Amino acid sequence: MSEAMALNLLLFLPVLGGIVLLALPERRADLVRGLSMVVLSAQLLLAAWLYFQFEAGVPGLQFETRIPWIAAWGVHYHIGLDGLNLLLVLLSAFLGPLVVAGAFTSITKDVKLFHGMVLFLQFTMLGTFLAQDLFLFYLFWEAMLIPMFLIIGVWGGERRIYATLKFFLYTAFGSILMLAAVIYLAFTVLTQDGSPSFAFTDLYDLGFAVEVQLLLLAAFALSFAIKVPMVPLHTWLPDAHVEAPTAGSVILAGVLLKMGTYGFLKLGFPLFPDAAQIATPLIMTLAVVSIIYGAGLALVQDDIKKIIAYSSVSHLGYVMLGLVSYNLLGVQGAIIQMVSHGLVAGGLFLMVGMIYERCHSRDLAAYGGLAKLLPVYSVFFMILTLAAIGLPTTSGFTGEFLVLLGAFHAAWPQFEAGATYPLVLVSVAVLGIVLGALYMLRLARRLLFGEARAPEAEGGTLRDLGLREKAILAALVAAVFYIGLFPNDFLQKTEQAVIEYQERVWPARAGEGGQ
Amino acid sequence: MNGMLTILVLLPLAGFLLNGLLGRRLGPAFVNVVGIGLPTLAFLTALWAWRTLEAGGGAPIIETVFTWAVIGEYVFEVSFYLDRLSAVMALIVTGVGALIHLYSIGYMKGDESYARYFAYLNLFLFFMLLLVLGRSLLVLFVGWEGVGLASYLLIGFWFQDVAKARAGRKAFITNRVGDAGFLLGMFLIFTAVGTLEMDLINEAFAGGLIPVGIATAAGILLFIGATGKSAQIPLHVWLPDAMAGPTPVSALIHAATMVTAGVYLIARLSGVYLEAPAASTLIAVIGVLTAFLAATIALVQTDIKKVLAYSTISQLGFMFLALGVGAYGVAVFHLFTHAFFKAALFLGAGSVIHALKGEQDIRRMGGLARRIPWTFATFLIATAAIAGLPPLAGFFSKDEILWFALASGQGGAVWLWALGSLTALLTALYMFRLLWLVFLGTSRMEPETERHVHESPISMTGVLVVLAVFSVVAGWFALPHYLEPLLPLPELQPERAGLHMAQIIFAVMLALLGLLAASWLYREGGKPADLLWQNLQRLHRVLLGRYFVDELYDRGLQRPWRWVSDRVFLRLGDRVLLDGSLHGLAALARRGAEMFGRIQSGSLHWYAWMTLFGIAAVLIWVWRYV
Amino acid sequence: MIETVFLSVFSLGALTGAIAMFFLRHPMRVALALIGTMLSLAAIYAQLGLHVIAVFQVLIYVGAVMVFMVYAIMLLDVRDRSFTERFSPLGVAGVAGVLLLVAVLVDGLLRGEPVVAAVPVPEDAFSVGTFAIAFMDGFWVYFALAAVLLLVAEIAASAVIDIRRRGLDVAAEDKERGNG
Amino acid sequence: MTPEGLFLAALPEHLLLLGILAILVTDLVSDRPRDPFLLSLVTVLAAMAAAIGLHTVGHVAAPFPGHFSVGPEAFAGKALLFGLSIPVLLLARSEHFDSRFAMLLLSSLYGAGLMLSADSLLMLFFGLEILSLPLYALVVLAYRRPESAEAALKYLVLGGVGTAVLLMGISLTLGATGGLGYEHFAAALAGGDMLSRGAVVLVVAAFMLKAAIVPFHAWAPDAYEGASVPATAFMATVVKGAVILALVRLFGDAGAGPELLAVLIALPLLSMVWGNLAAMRQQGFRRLIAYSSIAHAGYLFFALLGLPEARFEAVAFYVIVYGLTTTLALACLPAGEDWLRDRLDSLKGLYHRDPRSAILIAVAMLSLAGIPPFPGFVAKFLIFRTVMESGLVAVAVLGLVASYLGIYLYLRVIQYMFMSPSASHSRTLPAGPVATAAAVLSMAAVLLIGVFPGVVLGWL
Amino acid sequence: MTTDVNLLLAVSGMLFALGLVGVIVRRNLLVMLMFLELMLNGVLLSLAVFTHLLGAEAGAVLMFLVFTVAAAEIAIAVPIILLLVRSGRTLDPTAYSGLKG
Repeated sequence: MSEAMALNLLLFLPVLGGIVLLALPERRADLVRGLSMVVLSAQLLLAAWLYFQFEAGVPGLQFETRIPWIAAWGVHYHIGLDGLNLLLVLLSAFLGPLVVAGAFTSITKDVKLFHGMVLFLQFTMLGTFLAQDLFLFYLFWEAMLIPMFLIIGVWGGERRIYATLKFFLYTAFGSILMLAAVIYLAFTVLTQDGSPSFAFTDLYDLGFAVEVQLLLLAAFALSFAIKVPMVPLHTWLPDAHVEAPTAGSVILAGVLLKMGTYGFLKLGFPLFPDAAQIATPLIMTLAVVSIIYGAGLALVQDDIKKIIAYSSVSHLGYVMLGLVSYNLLGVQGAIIQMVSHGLVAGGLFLMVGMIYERCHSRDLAAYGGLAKLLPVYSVFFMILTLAAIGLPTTSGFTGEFLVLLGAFHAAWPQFEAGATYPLVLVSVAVLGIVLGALYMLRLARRLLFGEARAPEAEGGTLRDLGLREKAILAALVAAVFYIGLFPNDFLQKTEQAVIEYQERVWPARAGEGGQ
Repeated sequence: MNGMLTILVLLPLAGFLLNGLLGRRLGPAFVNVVGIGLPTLAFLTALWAWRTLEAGGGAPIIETVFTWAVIGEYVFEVSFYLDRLSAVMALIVTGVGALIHLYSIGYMKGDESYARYFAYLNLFLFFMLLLVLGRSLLVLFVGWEGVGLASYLLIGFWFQDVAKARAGRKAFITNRVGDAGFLLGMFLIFTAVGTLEMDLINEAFAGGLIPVGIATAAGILLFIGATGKSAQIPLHVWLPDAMAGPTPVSALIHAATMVTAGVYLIARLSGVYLEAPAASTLIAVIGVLTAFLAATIALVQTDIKKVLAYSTISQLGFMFLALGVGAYGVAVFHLFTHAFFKAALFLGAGSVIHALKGEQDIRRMGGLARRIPWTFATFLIATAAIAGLPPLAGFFSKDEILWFALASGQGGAVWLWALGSLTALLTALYMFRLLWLVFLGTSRMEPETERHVHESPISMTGVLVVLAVFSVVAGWFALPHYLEPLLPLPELQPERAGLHMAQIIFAVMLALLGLLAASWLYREGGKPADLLWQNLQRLHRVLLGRYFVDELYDRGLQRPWRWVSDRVFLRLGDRVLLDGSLHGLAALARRGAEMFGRIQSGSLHWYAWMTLFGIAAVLIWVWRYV
Repeated sequence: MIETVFLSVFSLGALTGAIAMFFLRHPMRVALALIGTMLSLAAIYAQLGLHVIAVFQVLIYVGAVMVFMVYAIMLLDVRDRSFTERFSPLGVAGVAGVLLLVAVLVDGLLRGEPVVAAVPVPEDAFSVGTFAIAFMDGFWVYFALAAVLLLVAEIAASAVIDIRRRGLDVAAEDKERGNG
Repeated sequence: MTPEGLFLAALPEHLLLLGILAILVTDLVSDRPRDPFLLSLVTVLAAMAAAIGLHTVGHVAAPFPGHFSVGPEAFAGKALLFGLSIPVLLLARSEHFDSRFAMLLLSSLYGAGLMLSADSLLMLFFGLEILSLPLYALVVLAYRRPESAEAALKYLVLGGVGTAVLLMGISLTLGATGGLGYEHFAAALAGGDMLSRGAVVLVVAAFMLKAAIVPFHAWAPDAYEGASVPATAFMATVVKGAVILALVRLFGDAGAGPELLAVLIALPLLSMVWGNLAAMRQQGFRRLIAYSSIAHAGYLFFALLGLPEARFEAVAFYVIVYGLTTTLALACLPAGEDWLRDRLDSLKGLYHRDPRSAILIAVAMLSLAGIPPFPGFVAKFLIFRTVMESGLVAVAVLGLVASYLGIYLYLRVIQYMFMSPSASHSRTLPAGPVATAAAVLSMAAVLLIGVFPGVVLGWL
Repeated sequence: MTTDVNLLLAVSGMLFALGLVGVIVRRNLLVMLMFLELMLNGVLLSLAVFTHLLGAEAGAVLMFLVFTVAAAEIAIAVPIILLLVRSGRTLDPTAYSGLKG
């Protein structure tokens, strides 16, 4: 099997699985679950294989497929792996089986539809990451909303309709302006090059006036920033997370949010470098505001899911900060932070789901001393909490450390040149790690420590984690530690793409160290 | 030999994993073997490493384990670095650590989370060894944060008590504030030097190529990190609360080893501080102030462990004073001696608490000397050591510190010396106060408690004896001279160079004065002291309130932050401004929909009128000029 | 000159008929007023030389359409509110509409001279014979299509009439259910 | 032009006429009512096949020069309109189908055919009338309640006004340019004088009325609601498509002057906002589709802003997609009494009663909302790209934002079907077999277009 | 000549406008239909003027077609009105506003 074919297979496995799924009888929930599990596991294996086949240090795309699709418009079915999407693809593939496994007992209604939607979602997410054609990208980008809309809306909590509509309408609003920008780009290519094209590589080379760039970047950035989400465009997130079923939250936090940051990384900044340079202080400011604001909000929530949701706002602020450092340290850190957040927040949501399944409450005040009641659970929860805080040896540290180092590295020369503001922002961001510890430890303290109590726990006994749950969490924790301890392999594979990124966006910065 | 340091570091980690994963199932015997055996092995390995180092004439041993990350031109390696400084630290850590593990067998007997306790303790040793052996700031930081984690876990060891869990959180958060400074300092150094290997950093700064401004900034930032870990003003507030953990933990982590990490850090990066006199001055000032203020607070504390905690803060202040005047070796020397006598004190206190079934209030003790003689004897020796009575360990190290505070060519000043001396006096005072109130005089114990008083098992008293012995002899090693090739002592101010002998005599006098004052004030359960405090009520209140720093943080930082988060971010920001505008738009759309619905009234006449209107409108529009 | 007088008189007649349509109460009288307008227009067409159109105006419009209309009026002599209250609730708005639209249209039409120069037209271009030949020559397809149109209209009308026969029972039944 | 030429060029229309006559004759001859379904289906299929065939061979002819001509675009337009009416026929089959319905539907299609080949305003007017007149009857034909007649009346009166307005416009064109050919209309478009402007704007206004653009839209919600499901489908898809395609042909290579351009921007934009918002709170499905069709008419009109060569493609593709998806949605409505099946409430919990229909309706809704990967997105993309290409970037952005307002109303339908518990009164049954066939046919086409939009675009 | 044309065009516009307004103002379905006819007559007048002016046969043909269409429209309209009156028993269109919203 050639690698390019394998990549196509990777993308289309969920679709194939979905077709088989259609044929399964609605009643046989076990078959449906088993099939999804098999499909997604196969996808994970394939992704892992591709990861190992991926050669570090080779410029451009690998395992590329490019087939004309809408010939008249120059739209191609064009996918490929590069350093920017490699890890995210791996992350999506990794979380897929875990999500399905996590939903074994929690989803009992409309099982077939649910798994169909998960597979559909997986397809669209991978498509978004793999697409190398703007039209294709947009297609997947938007299509992703549909399964998520249903997942939140059908299997969600009490206010699921409100939450899912808010999610859909919020994100769709960003997308609509992005669509305008996409169309504008499309016909600009046509006028400049004489032939229509949506290929990223062609679009990178378009030269726009700065004013136009700013408008286009604003359109793209709005869409991406909503998905990230950056303050002040984040209010859909807590609602969506709280109301979504566990699987929805996991995918949302684990992968969907990364689409926003990936969008900036792959499209937003490289397409409009001049505008990106101008907007950098603003984006930095928003990133830091997100870090602080998210941390503050997470501190005053009493809904466990909301705490983790707001923590996502904070954590993705770090990613954005890393992206706008435009040096290897920061951007590499941002990529690692994306993966790390996917694992950690995804894992935390899974764990909240597990406890919710047992106690049917997400109210922090209802719990206490779970370390006594559920020791194994607590160990895993503590590890993930610490990873969220960014304790060294966990993935969270690798990401945050590199991001902050990179950001500082970028801010210092400016400070020496007389611009204090970036340095102040970075310092505030560094202080954000304190705030992060504040809310996460509050969560851990109230949930795990103190007097042992939990709703619906008869006689104070609760069933601790089963083998399935342990396996899920063990996989996550292993990944968290692996990235914390041995990130180098990942970094080597992404480096080349990051160098290309920084040279595309801000070559002058690229020279300033970090590369 | 290659791999020696790696083995040294990994031994406790193995202990953590074994005890953490299997301990619960395999029972206390297994836990004991693993929990004691591995740290002891680690200590032996450390000795072996030290021997190897000395065999090589003190040339640093560098051991690279693996490459953590390569980013562009920057290489982040995990490597260990053994020179005399880290060797001393490693020996203290593993030595005292092993002893305290041993002590814990008796102390923690029967605790339901016995295995967890040893697992945490081993985890702590692992991170502490990473901290002291790490070659790069990054590895040091890993250990730095890791010991913080272990500290957090152990403070909150009895997590079902909310106050204890809170104390753990407080320790972690306060440390994090310091860590933020640490990180910024690290970033700054990295940006300036391009590496995080500490030996290379020292070289680079020593080369004089780095501007003083950067050195000062980096020095101050790193010092902020050190104030967090080493409980210096203004980040000292967590340490007294940390006494919520099991007492051996207080001894090991919050007295002997972890809290000295800040001292180690600054000594390790002395190259930076030599280039940053301003930062050094700041360190000296903060150090002496911390020493003094903590000592004053210790005077009025009534919890046996809290007294020791403030004493620890105070002693750490001394170390920083030494660091601030450039006497890095002296600081490490004090660190070294302090490790023994403070561990002995804490473990002695533990023994007392153990004997009294958990009683910690010194007002309800007294007259224990006869009941638990071994504990008393060792406690006495350690108290004398910390008070600076010759020829015990504390005498040597503290005297050196005061001497350099006066005479160092790198910032020695009379007022530093004066305040330090006053603190030394206070040290003797509050330590002997403690001794008097706990062991001497008449018993003030609850009858129920009194009946159960018993001497601790041999595993505990044995450790106490060993530590007491070291409290005597530790000062006889001329550690500053041993470290001098690495950490040269500062030049003396010529005009004060001759005063050393006078200073020694003066220091001894102070210690004796403290002893006398304490014995006078705290006879009969401290009645004279109470009388004295009644005359100084206001001061007493301030001291009891620990200068109200906790309250200040609560009112000045924590509550405002919660208030801002709740009122500004959540209620105003998210709910009113963001969601509010969103809902406003939605309502607008709904209104629009309703209006359009009303327009579609069903009346044919009205529809025709709309059509007419439309036609008239478009006609007027296209005919509006010409 | 005499032409202008002639045209003015019949224009006035047409307008009078149109305005009368607003105020006459009985639909039959409205129909008569409309017929008056149409006949005035037929006269104007004839004066303009469009003899064939004038003929059709009388034959088809007055003859066929209006007669059909009049039948309908007689068939449906409903003296309800539409009889007692001549004007719809939108009477005032309607008057405003008149003023607006008349102003706009008349102003526009008067200012808008045809840009194409008037061509000399042979006097008998629109006599029945000439026009019939021209029609059949260049426009015969419309004749065919007119047949289709009338066929379609016939099918449609018969379909609607057919509904009247079969539909009412169902309607009543449905209405009951809808209410219940 | 030879008789063969005449025959060939207008073959689709001839076939339709033949079909009408055949049905009429069988109806007259036989005593008992015969099912004209097969005959009408064959007729439409034959007409479509003829159109496709002639399109494929690239037939170009002008059998009535200056009045009626055919070319690739005309055939493509006809083929797609005839094709769209096939699922409508299938849909009609499951309710009130009789020979009259069939004849009226075919007649209307005949008118649509004429409009798409018209070269003069005369032919256009006549085609429009042949298209419209049967509609009034079609609306009332599903007579099950008094509202049907009311709907037909409103449609008829406002349609009559529209006819008069169109005629006024045509008359002014004649006055301004001296003729009624399309070239004269183009001259009027280009001309800046009062008569030309008035002529053009009145013609456009009449078309807006027929296509239901605000403020000429008032008849549409009522007519759609009063009509039967197949009649609604026919009006919303084929009729609307025919009107807009005819308008595109009428505009030809000409662009609008600044005054007209403003009208062509403002009113469609207003329609999008109005239709999308008003649809939000509808409780009847057909009424919802009506308002949605008002919004979609807005998008379709936007295509006129584009460069001439891009307009037909954009409109035709949009009409195909929009028509198919609307028909799909209507075809999947559960069967039952008319008033009941029209209520959105009846869709509550549909997924649990009839998952297949629910999914198909959901697909239709998402496509109508323009969410990828469904073809509605590609169609919208094409329209707005056309607008942007002609330099009206801000207008395109405004249009996109207006189209955003429509997302909610489609999501609401999905929400009802998937996320609400079944309504207590849902006595509806799954859609019947023929309607299902219509749905499957539409769905297949939708999928095909969704996966291979390039093929359809290439064919256009 | 210009005066005549202008006069007639003005009358045409007025008839057209009055026709449309009549549809709005009068409260009788049949009368409203007649006003529709009035609108068509207004159009016809302008057509006649232009036809006369330009000698355009097409104009005359269109007028002829308008007659046909008018007849066809009435032929459909009247049965529909009959149908309505049958159920609603009134010619007042305000009674037929069940479809709205």
